Amino acid sequence: MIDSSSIKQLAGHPFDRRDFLKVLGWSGAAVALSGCGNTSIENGKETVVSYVEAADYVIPGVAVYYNSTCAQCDAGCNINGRVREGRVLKLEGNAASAINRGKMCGLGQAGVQHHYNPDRVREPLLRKGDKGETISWDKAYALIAEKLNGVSGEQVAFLSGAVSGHLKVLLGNYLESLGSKNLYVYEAVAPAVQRAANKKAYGTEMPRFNINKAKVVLSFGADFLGSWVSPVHFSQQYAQFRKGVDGQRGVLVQVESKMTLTGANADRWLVVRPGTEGILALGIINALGASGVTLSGDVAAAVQGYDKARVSNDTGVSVEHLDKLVALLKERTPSLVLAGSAAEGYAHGSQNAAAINLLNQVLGNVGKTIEASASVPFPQMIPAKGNTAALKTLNDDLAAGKYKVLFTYATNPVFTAPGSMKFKANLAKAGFKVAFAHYLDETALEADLVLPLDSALEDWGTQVPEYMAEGAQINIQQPLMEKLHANTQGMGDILLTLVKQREADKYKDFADYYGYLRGSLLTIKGALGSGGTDDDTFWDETLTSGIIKLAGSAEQLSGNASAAGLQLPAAAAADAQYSFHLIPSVTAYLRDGRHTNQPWLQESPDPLTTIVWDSWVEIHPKKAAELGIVEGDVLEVSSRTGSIRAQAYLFPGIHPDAISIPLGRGHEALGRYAKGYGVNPFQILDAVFDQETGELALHETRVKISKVGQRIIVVKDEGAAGGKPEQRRIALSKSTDQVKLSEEV
Amino acid sequence: MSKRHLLAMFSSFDEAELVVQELRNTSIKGFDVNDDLVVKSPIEHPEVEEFLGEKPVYVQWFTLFGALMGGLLGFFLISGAQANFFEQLKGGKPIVPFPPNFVLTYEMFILGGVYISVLGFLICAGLPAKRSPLYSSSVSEDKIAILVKSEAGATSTLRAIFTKHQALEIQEEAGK
Amino acid sequence: MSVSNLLENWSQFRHFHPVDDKPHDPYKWAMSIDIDACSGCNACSVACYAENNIPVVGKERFQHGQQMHWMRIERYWPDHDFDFPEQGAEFLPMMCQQCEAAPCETVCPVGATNHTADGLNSQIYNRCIGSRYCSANCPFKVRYFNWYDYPTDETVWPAEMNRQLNPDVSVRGKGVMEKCTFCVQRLRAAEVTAKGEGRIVREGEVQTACQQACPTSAISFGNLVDPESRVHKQWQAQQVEMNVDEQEKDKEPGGSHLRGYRILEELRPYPSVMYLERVRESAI
Amino acid sequence: MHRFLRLSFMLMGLLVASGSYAADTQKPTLTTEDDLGPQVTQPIEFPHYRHAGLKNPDDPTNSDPSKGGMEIDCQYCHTYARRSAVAGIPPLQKCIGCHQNIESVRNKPRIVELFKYWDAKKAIPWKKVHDLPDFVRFNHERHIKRFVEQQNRPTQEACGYCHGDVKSMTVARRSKSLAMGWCASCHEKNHPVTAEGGTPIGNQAYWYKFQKPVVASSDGVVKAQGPNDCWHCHK
Amino acid sequence: MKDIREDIAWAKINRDVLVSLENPRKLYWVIVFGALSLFSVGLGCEIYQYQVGMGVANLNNPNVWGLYIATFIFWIGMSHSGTLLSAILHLMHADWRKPIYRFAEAMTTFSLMTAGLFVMVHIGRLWQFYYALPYPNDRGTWPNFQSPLLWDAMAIFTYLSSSVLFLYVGMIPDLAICRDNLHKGWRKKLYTLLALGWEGTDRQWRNFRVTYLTIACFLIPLAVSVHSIVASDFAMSQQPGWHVTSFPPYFVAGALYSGCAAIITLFIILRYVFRFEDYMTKSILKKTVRLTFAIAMVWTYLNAVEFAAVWYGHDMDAKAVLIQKATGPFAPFWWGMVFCGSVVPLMLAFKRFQTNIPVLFAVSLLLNLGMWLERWMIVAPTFSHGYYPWVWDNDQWPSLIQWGMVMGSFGWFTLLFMVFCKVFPSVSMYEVKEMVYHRSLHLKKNETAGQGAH
Repeated sequence: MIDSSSIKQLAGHPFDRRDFLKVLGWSGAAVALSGCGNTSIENGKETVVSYVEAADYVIPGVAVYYNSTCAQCDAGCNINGRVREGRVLKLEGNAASAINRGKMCGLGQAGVQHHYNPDRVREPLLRKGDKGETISWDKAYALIAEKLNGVSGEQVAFLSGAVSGHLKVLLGNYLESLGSKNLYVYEAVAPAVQRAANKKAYGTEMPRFNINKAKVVLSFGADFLGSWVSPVHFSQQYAQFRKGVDGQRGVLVQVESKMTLTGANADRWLVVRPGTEGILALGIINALGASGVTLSGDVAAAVQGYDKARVSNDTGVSVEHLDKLVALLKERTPSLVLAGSAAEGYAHGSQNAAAINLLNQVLGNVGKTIEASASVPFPQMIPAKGNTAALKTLNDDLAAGKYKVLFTYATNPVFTAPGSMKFKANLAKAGFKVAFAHYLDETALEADLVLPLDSALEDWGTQVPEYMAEGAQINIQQPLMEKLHANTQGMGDILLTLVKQREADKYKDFADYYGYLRGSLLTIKGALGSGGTDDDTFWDETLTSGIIKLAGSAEQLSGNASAAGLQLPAAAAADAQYSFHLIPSVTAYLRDGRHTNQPWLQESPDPLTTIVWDSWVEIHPKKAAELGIVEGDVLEVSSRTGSIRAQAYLFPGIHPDAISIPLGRGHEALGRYAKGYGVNPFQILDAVFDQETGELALHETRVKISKVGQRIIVVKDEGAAGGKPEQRRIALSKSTDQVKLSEEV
Repeated sequence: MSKRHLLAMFSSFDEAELVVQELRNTSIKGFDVNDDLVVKSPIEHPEVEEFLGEKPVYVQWFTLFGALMGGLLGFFLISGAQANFFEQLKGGKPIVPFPPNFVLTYEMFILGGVYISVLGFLICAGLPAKRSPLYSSSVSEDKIAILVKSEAGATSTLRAIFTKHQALEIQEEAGK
Repeated sequence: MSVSNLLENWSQFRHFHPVDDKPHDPYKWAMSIDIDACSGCNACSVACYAENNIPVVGKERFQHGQQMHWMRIERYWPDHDFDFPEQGAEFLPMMCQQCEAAPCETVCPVGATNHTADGLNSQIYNRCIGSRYCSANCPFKVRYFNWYDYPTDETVWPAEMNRQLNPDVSVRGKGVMEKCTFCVQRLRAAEVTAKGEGRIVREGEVQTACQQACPTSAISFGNLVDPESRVHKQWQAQQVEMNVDEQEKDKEPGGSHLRGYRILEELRPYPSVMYLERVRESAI
Repeated sequence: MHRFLRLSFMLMGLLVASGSYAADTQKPTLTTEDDLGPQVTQPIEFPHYRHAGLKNPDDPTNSDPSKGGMEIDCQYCHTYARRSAVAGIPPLQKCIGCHQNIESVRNKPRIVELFKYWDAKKAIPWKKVHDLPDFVRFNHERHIKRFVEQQNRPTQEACGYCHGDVKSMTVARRSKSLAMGWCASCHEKNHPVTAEGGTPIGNQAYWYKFQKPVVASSDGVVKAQGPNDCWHCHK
Repeated sequence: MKDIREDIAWAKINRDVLVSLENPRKLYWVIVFGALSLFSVGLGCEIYQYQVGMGVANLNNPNVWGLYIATFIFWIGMSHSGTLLSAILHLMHADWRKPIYRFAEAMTTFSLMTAGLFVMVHIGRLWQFYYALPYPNDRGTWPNFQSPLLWDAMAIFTYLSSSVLFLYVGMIPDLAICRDNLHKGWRKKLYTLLALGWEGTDRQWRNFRVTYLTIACFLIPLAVSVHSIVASDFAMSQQPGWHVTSFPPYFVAGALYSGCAAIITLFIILRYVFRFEDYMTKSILKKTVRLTFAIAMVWTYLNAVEFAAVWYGHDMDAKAVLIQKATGPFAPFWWGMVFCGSVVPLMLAFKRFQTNIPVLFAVSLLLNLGMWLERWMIVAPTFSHGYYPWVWDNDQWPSLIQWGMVMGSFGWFTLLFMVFCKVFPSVSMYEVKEMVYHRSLHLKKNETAGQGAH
């Protein structure tokens, strides 16, 4: 019963995946507090479970740690799973990882609750009217083959979430074998606009941001501590940044309309009128130019007219703050300017991002705090990055009745598509819908055939993170325990079976996905820098470390963003009927809502409001007072698309012209911990798209609010008194001129 | 020598007092005022004690003893337990802290005192007792009774005295 | 013989702790939390749920204030009037402070919570009868009571979910008090291993679950009496003493430039957790 | 009068006796006597006496293996005990490892049964003999370390403290009470607290048994009593 | 007005009181049935809570005690007046106590028994209750003697057993009367057994007098210690609003106060139900009422002193709790307490109300309500507004389970009391006789003196 991280036994042992993954007498942890010192055998637990054969390192009562990869989001953190008696107990960070360095966010740790979730699909289900009928895998595969029979490649589509590594390769191969090019990679809250803007500004979609090297970070709504790109990695950088270079503590300035977790940690949180981030960026450039920073001709031309008075007027940021900010940026270099989803969620989002990236250029940060990321030398394995433009295309095609067979995997568009798209109705027009699913989520419920997937903790895989922290790496995902349910299959195995249906000969050497993975990696062993080692050793080492670090070359970074074509609209005029901007907030743990059924996440208070298990409408206290709204008043929030109801929470960190509702809740399916909790703001999003990239403009929806007349208790951790420290010495604060950080340990 | 009991009932303490005085003044063979006479009354009446003469009461000694032992037992039980309990350090206080132990010792002091006093009462008052051979329920109502024990020969003398003082009723133990 | 024991060792029994006591040796577990580094992300709290078999109580019970998070992240707004929180929020991770002179310990009627030799405030579930006096007397309100029988509650640990339970930690039934233990199961394992090897636990050898998860490494944990440990160095550098109710540095006129402080230390519970004040840039 | 005095003396005696009893018996005395648990029927009746029992004393060469035991060390099969807090049960592999080479007993019914499990690759559903409540955590490793590795006691003696004289049993049976007082009675004894004993030096002796001064015995070994901290066993 | 008429024949006293033991009136059964129903409700609530967990009481993590502990203090407080009337007035030879002290003592005993129930129902693991008892066991464990809860347990145990003994010892002569006068089956046996063969001999009376006096002497400090120990549960803790030096006397005063109010209530009920008008005279009622008034003023003073001290002091946290009490969510109850506890008793100062039975009945109920509120206001606000601001004002309205058990406790108390009244004489016969006897002697003396003066 005794073990701990201190006696970690990183499994450096050959993987004979039979006996030791077996669940061994897990009764040890059950109900503890029966009577007094009763030492008779507990009823129902009379048997000791033993192994038939056991590897020498498998010792009952001592945990074994296996390295794998977190699949809860796309950041690709390397995890270290604690396994006891064949059960995975806890996910910890892999200290050797450049991405998370042994750290884990709550979302990642909740991976075990995804794995053990009672609401997972356990059998292949075939639609029979309104109900699902259990069928065997053989029948399911036969059915797919039957449905694909005589269907041309154009009539087949595959809708997937972000996917990388060998799974992506296999998926591509399968579609190729079908003759289809219709792979739609959809992620509801991906930084797609930013990728395009980065590509334009730096020549790469995802450069490396060195927060730790910056003295000032100016973030336009990039919630890098919460949900943006690779939060655990950025959190570590942030910690270093706070300690500072040479004891000079880094300064974080966050510009946004609704406070994010990052905003809550900022030295200065500047609230701006929604959508005017680009204007502010240009205003700063203009002011920098005025204070002596050399601006190139086109830049100077582009920022002309963005004088302080106008910018202050448009954005709502006071001139005094603007001056201080400019002085700070000028004085402390290098700095780093980040454009986050809040800046990009508008019809002119690309323009905002371009303006912000231009600021980096002007400040000379490119190459210092923005560096080229290492590239993976296997282009077929680099991630297929999700975006929302894909969904729009798919939706249009579906509406046109183009597809006879549609596969969905790792995405839940029925839940996350904006209400204005009427995706659910369009989906019904597809002929035969196959969903590869962990849960019966809203999309799986619409499918004709639901195929249950292994969880990430019982499946094989490789993953290439989109954001490379240091050098390039390929992450290994391996089973931490035996399958929980006999009738689930790994996505890789399913794709392999499917592709074998089409091209049996080509894949006959691979008995299963594990074989495929091992074979494929062994063939590129040389390219992975292990040419000399023999196959078994290479394989053992790979599985032991869980990470393949690649020598990979760095991409080229172009440092010549141009201001050409930069055309920012004037600050949006007030809409008389729909007077509020709706900011659908992406929270660190619930994101687009696919993990809402994990109770740890539901009960983990939202950091800023401390609300749990429910949705809420954030509104500024002054505005609320104006409208006679108090906490707990149920508000009807209506957009042109639809309306939802949720209770008000008075939140000072929001622009008075905006309200905010968190995404991720409001499921009608998914499972017992998700269904019926909160509301889904995706439902009321208007179909407004970014003019350049075609991405959904998440922040562009305008709403009006009205009181329903009902008042309920907001379920939150903060006391009714509102968490005011009341002059007690509880949470103390000092300013930088009062401390000597360099003297600290 | 056989002793016989005689019970006489009177309506007031005054009568009873006169009887006792007379009995004390008369010397009767086989009857001793101090040993063989019992006065029963429905209420606690201090005068009874006066005219019967001072008799010692030992209950207080029980009380003293009980209280002291209770206190001592309390203190040592508690301190001993604190000194031997597996896990003792609590709240930065000493293992054997005085204030709580005083409180508990005090309670045990009282507990011992009360318990042993009641015990002493039972012992001193001879309770529980069998009922004496002659008893009238009117004693529990409103009558004063004088129970005497004497040799058979003396009964008539006693009876005469009782009658003289207007005894309401005289019972005599049936002869054997 | 207890009476002879009592008399022979009288002076031992009359020791006040930690004032005139012998120091903890070889272990005194302590923590320091840099709330300037803390981003309020809740990873520690989830790690605590995972490590310590904490029940998820559900919406309705949470609404009734019956949540069980041993580690909670408190969010305070700065103490002055403002339209917008321009300096952000203040996040404070709060869990059992493992006080050296814990107010909860003296009041437990059955002695289910005591001070251990390695400086922890122990909570023995199987001894607890649930009088909740400890919680009543806790200034930090970090003790959590099992209002319901969570182990048998299907909504809390349904059939498969209970396989995640950590066998090193008891699963608490209804009617007992629980709280942060500094991951005592890990500490004890490390202590036992070290003992077998004839040494003391080395710095970094053992981590609490929250410390391990914390993405910004805001939490340091270790052996306060080990001069090699980071916690020891931090406490020393911040001039925070264990057994005082007001730090010398705080008596300086104009305050100190050191950030270390302990919450409610004026009540003299002598907490084992030192916090480092949040810092905000003065230039902007 | 004398009656009362006599009674008082009796009462006083009674109180003193009960008081001193109450004050002096908080700590259980060391109990080693047996407290037999229920007879457990195992799927295969494992003969501990044959494996661990003493060799035939009349025949030191032990030429006749059908007599007496084989004096196999407990740890030969129960290998987990020295490496883990829980002792576990040896894997079936362990049994087979030897028995596939012992042809002489290959056809004995129990061995036939054993091989049936092996051929089916099924674990033998052994029944628990010793079980502690879930809130009690006993560390086998620590005890083996102390007694067998550091103090060089015979394994059977060390295991026998809690498991009884297993070598004389067929199927093991719980023979000690394993209740808390029973455990504590052993920990009441003085243990050496020196570095050689594997225990770090420090004030631990003081903390271990708060009220007892450290006993320096004649051989100079500093001793104190076992951990008196609930959190060692209950967590 | 006389405390009692001198001309009541001793035999009539016996008759009157004994009649109350038999042939209950219909009203009696109605009350018993009502009490039983209330008690069943409480019992049902407890069974449900035991099965499901303490959460059904709607307690939460800062607010861990709720009404249970508040009502516990209320009942403990209620018990004190029995001792006051019985022991203190006995020592002071105030013989007007004699007709009413018996039921007051019974009240003491039963309210202690009721209070004990609350300690039980509030325990999270009732089935492990014995862990709190000091008994030698093989595990070598002991309860924590430093805990005020343990002092409480010890004090209550001492108080309860001593009160029962005091009640019983004082009742022995009356039990003998019952034995002699009642001739029906179980009663006869019970009284014979309990009377211990009492015959009223001089030896018995002599020892009886000393013993009774001794126990009375012990009971007074005991009663004070019990309630100050209950106060220690709070005052010994560190919490703002509880850590108050004046708590022990304040609690004792509150206890006497609520007890006196309860005595007035029961006095009126008994007087009416059992037709004890001859014994429970208005004169005695008036004395009781005046006593109550005096104590009410003491309580008011101590209350004011407590608030003043907090207000005047520099303890901001305690001050915050006080402000919270007066203005926060508890304000209606707090002001209700002030009204019922300090304003209503002012009525008792008026002579015409001192014997007005309907008014007194209503007032006594209000006083009791006020005192119950007082206990709640001691317990709850500190939980909801303690040292730590994060959990502030997370107040929990007690669930029906809690209220059910509070109601149940009144049922339980009434039930015990009603049974007592039918089984044991609720007026001390022998002492009323003494009272009548002494009065008549006194009268005679006065007469002779008067004649002499002529």
